[in-house]
Amino acid sequence: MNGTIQAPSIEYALLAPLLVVFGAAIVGVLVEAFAPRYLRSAIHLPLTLLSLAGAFALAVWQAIKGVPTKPAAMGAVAVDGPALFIWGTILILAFVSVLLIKDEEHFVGSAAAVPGSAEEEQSLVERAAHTEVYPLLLFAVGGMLLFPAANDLLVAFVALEVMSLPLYLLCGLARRRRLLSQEAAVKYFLLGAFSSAFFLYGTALLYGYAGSVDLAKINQALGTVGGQDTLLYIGAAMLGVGLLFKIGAAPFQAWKPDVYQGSPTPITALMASGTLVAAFGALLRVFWVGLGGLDWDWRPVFYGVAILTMVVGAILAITQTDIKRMLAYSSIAHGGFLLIGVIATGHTPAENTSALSGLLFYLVAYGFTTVGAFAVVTMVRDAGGEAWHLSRWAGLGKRSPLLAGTFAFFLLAFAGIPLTSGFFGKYAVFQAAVANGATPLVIVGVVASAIAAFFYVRVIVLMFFSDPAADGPSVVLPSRGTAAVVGIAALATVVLGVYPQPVLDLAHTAAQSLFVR
Amino acid sequence: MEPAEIIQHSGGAIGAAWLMIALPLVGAAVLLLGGRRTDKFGHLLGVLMAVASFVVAALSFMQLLGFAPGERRRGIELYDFIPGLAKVGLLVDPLSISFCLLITFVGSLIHIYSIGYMAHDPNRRRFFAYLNLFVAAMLLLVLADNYVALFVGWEGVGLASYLLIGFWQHKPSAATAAKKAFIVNRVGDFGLLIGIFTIFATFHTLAFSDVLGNASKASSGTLTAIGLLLLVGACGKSAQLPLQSWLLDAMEGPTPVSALIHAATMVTAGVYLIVRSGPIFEGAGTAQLVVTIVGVATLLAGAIIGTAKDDIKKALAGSTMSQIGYMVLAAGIGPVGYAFAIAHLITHGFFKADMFLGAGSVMHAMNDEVDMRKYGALRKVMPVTFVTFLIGYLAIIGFPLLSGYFTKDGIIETAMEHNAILGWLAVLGAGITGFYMSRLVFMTFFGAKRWEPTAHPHESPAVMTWPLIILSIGAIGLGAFLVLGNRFMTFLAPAVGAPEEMPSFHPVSPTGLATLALVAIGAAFAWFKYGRAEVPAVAPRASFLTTFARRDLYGDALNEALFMRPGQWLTRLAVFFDNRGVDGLVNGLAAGIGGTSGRLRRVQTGFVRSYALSIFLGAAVLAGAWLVVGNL
Amino acid sequence: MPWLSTLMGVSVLGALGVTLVRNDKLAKQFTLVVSLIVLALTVAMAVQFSPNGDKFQFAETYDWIPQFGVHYGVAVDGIALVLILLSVILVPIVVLASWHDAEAGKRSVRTYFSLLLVLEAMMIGVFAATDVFLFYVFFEAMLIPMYFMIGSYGGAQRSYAAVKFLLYSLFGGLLMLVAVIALYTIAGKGTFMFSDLVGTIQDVTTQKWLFLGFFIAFAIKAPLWPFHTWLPDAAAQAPAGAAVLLVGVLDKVGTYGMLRFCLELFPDAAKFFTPLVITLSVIGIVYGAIVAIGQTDMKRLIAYTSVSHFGFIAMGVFAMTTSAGSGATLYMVNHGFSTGALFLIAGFLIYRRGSQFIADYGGVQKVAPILAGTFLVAGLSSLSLPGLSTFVSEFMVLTGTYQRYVVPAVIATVGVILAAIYILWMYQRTMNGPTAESVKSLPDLNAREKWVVAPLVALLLVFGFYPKPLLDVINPAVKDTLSSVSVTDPKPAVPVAQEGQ
Amino acid sequence: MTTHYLVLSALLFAIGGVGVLVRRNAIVVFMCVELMLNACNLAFVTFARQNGNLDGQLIAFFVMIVAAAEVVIGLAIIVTIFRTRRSASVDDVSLLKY
Repeated sequence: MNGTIQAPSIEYALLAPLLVVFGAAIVGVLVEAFAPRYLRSAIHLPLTLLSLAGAFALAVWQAIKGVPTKPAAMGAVAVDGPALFIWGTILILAFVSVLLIKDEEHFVGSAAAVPGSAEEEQSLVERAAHTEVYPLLLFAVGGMLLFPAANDLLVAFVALEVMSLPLYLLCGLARRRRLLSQEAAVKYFLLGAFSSAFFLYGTALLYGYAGSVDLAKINQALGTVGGQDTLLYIGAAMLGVGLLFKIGAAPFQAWKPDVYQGSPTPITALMASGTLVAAFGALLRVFWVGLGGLDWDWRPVFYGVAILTMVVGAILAITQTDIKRMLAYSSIAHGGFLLIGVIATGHTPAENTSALSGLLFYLVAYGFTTVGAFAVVTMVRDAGGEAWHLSRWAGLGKRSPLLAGTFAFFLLAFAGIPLTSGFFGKYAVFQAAVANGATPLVIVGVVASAIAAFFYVRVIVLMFFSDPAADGPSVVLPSRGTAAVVGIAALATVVLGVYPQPVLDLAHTAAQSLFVR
Repeated sequence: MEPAEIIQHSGGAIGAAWLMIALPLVGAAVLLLGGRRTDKFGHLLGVLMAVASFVVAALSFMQLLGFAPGERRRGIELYDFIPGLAKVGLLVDPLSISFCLLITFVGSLIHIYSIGYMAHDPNRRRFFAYLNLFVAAMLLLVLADNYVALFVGWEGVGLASYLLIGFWQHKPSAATAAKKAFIVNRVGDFGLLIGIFTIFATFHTLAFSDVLGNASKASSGTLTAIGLLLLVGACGKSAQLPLQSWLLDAMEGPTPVSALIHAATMVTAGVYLIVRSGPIFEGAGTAQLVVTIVGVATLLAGAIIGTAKDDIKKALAGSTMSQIGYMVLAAGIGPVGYAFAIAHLITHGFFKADMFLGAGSVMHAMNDEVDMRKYGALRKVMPVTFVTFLIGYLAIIGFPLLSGYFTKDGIIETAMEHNAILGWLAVLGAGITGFYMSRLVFMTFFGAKRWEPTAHPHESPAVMTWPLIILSIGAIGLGAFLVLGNRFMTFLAPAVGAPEEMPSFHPVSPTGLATLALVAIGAAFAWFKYGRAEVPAVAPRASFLTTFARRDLYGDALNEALFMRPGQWLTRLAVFFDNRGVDGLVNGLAAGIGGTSGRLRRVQTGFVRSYALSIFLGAAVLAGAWLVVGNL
Repeated sequence: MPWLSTLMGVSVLGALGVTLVRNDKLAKQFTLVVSLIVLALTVAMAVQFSPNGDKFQFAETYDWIPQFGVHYGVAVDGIALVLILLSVILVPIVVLASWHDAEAGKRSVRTYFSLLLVLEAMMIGVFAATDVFLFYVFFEAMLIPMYFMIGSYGGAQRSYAAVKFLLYSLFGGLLMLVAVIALYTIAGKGTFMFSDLVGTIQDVTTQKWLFLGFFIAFAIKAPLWPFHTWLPDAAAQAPAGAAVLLVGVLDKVGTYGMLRFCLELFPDAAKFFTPLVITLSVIGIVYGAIVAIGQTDMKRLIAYTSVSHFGFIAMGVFAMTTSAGSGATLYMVNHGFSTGALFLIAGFLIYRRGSQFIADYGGVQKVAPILAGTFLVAGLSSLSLPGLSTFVSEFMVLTGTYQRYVVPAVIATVGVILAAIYILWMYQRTMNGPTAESVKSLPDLNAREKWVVAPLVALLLVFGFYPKPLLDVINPAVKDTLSSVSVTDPKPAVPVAQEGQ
Repeated sequence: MTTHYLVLSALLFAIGGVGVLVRRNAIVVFMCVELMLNACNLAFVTFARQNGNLDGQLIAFFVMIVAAAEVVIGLAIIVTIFRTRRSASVDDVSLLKY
């Protein structure tokens, strides 16, 4: 209290990827404000893509230059190996998702217009478009980048909200089936806000326990502060609720199918890939950096959550009749598999590295496949828009074998068949788990995988072994963007399935530096 | 006297003994692969191959005679069949060469006969192919120098038998009979196989020379087990009780087949097996006893069945069973019996083939009618057939100085010395033989015509009668030639051993007289019942005993009740269990998971407040769990 | 020369090539040529194999995923060599046999043949893999082409059958995955190379668990009783050609895996579980045969006979005597030819009449004697008639088993009787008796079909009388395997001095 | 002394939480969430007092800002769906289920 306030030191270079994305988002808002309507789209798309690409380049540059060993921005943001890897992953996935979003068919012309009203008619006539989608998306991506890098709980909370709030809006912007879209937005919003409150309350309790929201300081306090264990445990549990909600782990998974189904498919793709990656990054950081000393306590709890998640995801998925809901449940199940990787983090650096790198690899593999799968979903349409009902997919293999084949390939990757990326993802976390003595969990994992395989296989049966319906959906000629997305995803799934070594190396290197504490 | 050592041999006819097998095999292959193209000359090629095989056999025999008796066991190495288990080679010794001569000689005659018999069959070529296949397999069976190769031949003849019984496979009865023969034989093979496994487990070799030469070193328990298992195999192949049931049905095959396979050669393979494995049986008294009991039981059963059959071939088949029963009985007695067993086997081969072919000739004349009640008075229209058949008949009932008189009575005498009960039962069997064979002859060739209106019997062509004539010559003189002076026993001794003291032949012995008397009574009884009296065209209702005989001693009924019905029931049960039980469990598990899913997804109500509740409760559980775990 | 990689490479390139050909007929011919090239190459390789040389020959090892200790490692010993030969011999035959199969469903012909070649590459890979992980990869990945072949080109119930097949196998495979991971972790060698892993697991309890993980997968794959129910469905619904590869080769991966991995990696556990496995095998032999007798569908019947036969193979593997082991290996090969012939000829028959039900036939022998004759030969090989190669293997298995386990061998021999019943009864019902009205105009085998059947029958006959070439290759490999399990053959009660033993 | 504040905070949080569970009107539900956030704020401030540093008070401001942003988004979404459905009951939005 000497009257002078030290100016905080900010490592701008380290944070450059974040700043680029947020900056572009703000420019986007300005564009919305000042650019004429007909120009907006033309400005937004290159701006968005370039900023994402630029951020990616900066992240790569940072990685090459050397991974910092200290948190940046006065300990608020940790740009370490895993964070950079996750950033890279999120940025690529976001880039790919933007290619999907580019197709304006997905978004409503005027969100304010009541479905079926004259206003809506008019907006269609005017070919109105919510070009705000792009800046919103950039904000969400910025949040996603910040979330796993947040080194204190406050930043994590803010990042969580920055990530989530635009997504709530984006969920409600579907052009078709607007009632469902709006419902998805309401549900996601209410439940998201609800769970954020838990996260925040957990933060408060931990702050009360440790006297700081800085993860490293919390971890230090674990050994030293006595008599307030209840605060600590409940606080950790509340934090867990907030994070597990974002992951969609049972019993916090309920929102996922509804939101995934109702949202515009490109947004679903982004959520299923980017959000999941970010949430896992944050989960790892919070529990591993902040509560690392408490792992004897949280590991058993996560054990139960992981088992429940895998089983619920796998079992509920098999009776789904909607392709997007099915993929949502599949995503829940995969969340469970990924949790195995979290539990597999061990006590020695080597064990940690293998678990962490496995998890990172899994995230990359799963992210690409998911985006690809949802991209395919956008292409299978009938008169009412995308054909979600599985029965409409019957015989697709005969009508457009290439697309159906690619989708089948994605499904096999989800199922974890060898020579697809999904296999190595699963293998990596399973192996880490066995190495750390979590073999029972792995056995549950493989049983769940076997159950899960059923519904992936069922879709293949429908597409290839059933005869097409007479009025079946048609496959639209993909826009260049969508085609590129499917292509990139398929390529990634193949390459990671046949020669995963480079990405594994990368993940390994990233994981080796571990999280900065 | 112990069997002689086996000497490795090469060169000469014996060195080329494999040609015996190869020639008919090639014949079969050419005829089967050549297809319809070989229709024209198929039967000629078949005959040629059989005759060529006989020539090789005869030359080998000559060469063998050139060696001193102690050097008459010649081994020929062929190749390594199953490395580590069995090398294949041939063993040409007095025992096998006797069989070779019988098989190829009778076989050739039957081949020739078949040219005429099958002349009108569109598939005659295929018939000859199968016959050739049979000859090859049978020769392999007897020439093999180890149990594996023997088994290959053993199954080969089974296959040929299957194919030939079912030759007219468009007839369901023929197809069923063929299948039955194969399956019942497989039951026998089951025993034989396990016997072979036991031999291998005991000796780690399957070569006759090693196994039989060392048999005395094995424990008697092992030898008994092996002996009994081999006996099971022999029972299957030789239609001995309790595996006799297939033989009667096997008469569905063309008559030459019945003559060659189901009378002269294949069915005697069991006897060969027992005699060949002599050292094993000699070390196992119990097994020998069982062999003799089986033999006696079968010889009586076969004879009884023969008394009641109206189907000429089935009556002969019963007789075959019975005669093989005699051979088995003799084979069970030991070295004294071996020679008689094989001698009777050879003479039986001639006279029974003679009679079967004669029966075939009759059927050929009578539009393939087999019911003797529709025959009668054929002696005048078919003189050659009648005379040759009569010779065969006299031979089998043991009419003095004909073949059967020497060989069968030899067996009876030996049995009597071995064990009086067995001996008297064998005598009884001979008496019944006298009855049923006479019945057959009287019903067929004597009495009044009971022909179907369409029947126009005539004598068969020369190609069929000449084999009959040749066979009947054998039926007349072969017995005396073999038995008198212990000629055959001496010849066989290097192969199977011989008793210290050669038995001497008594033309007039109490046993012989008793046998003759009983046979005469039987024949006379038959004359009164079937020769002089009118034979009803339809079988009359019969006493319990006759029905018992007509129904093959209820053998089939027994099989049906004991195996077939329970088997069908078991099969149905197993199929049901597999579909509902095993597969039901799998599908049930899947359905269970699906059902769980269907119910569980109802939890996802769609109401945001229920989702919030799950989060709220989840948070509570999480916090609770944490507290519990943390405070542990 | 990297033989094995070349073989797989040619197949894969062929598979790609087929998809590029625009004309269906050309695609078939192309596939046939590719498969024949692979066959020729394999024969060329086999000729250079020296049975008494190194255990694994033609070895190629490259790092694939160093981080996981995974290699691309391929090589063959005698066991693998004969199984690869089996696979590459069957593929051209299946190609020829399936000439019109894919057209029946009006599905893409090129895809079918492309899948066939992909499958061929994987079949070679799975037998050649010397890296446990690589083996697993092929083990699982193989399911996919077969899944599509059954599902897209099969009979009325094809999707049910395909899904059941895939999920059942996948489930087993996943259990094995756990065991594979645990093996790697516990061995702690940082490598998946088979030769480095042999003997690393010393703790018997650990061995038992890992053994179970591997064994259940293999038992499902083989399939052993009671994991067999997917097979009748899959085989009955698959097109005949796919059924041949499924039962003839894919299922052999299970028994091959038992011999190679279960025995060598976990010798103590293998000995511990031997009674269990032998019991399952014997049950399978008798049970499979009995259920086969009760079938009304030809292809299901053949599938159940295979359940019985796989019982023999597994029993031979676990009897752990040279004779039984070699016999089991030989059995795998012979069974491929024998069941292959049965399935294909039954397929020809079904193609003509359009029904799989035995009751719809009768008296075919009269109208199509060659078809009936070859069917009989194939059937006789299934009941192990001496003179056909299956006899040699069955005899060896039983002889070898009897040396150590008398009662199971005796019960298994009952299978010999039952085999006669199911085959001959089926033959009688389809081929014998009065010619059924519906088959009166059935054509006999055409030239193409004869070319399909001829090699199989020839192989059955040649190896029936002269199995030495195969056994000379198999015997040293099996002996080596057994010595690494450290078992020796039981001694005879009566030693007989003789040469050549 | 600060314990009372913490108890109050916990109570408020619980009331907010239960409110979310029992109220049907989307606006009220949302206000309950806000109540929970404010309970957190109270906790933060209390702990700041207890721990003797200012971090907690600072955080409270951040939370308020975030809450304000949340309101903006939330109201927009709720109003949209209200216009469509003429109802603000969260129980009416249940098309997506199972």
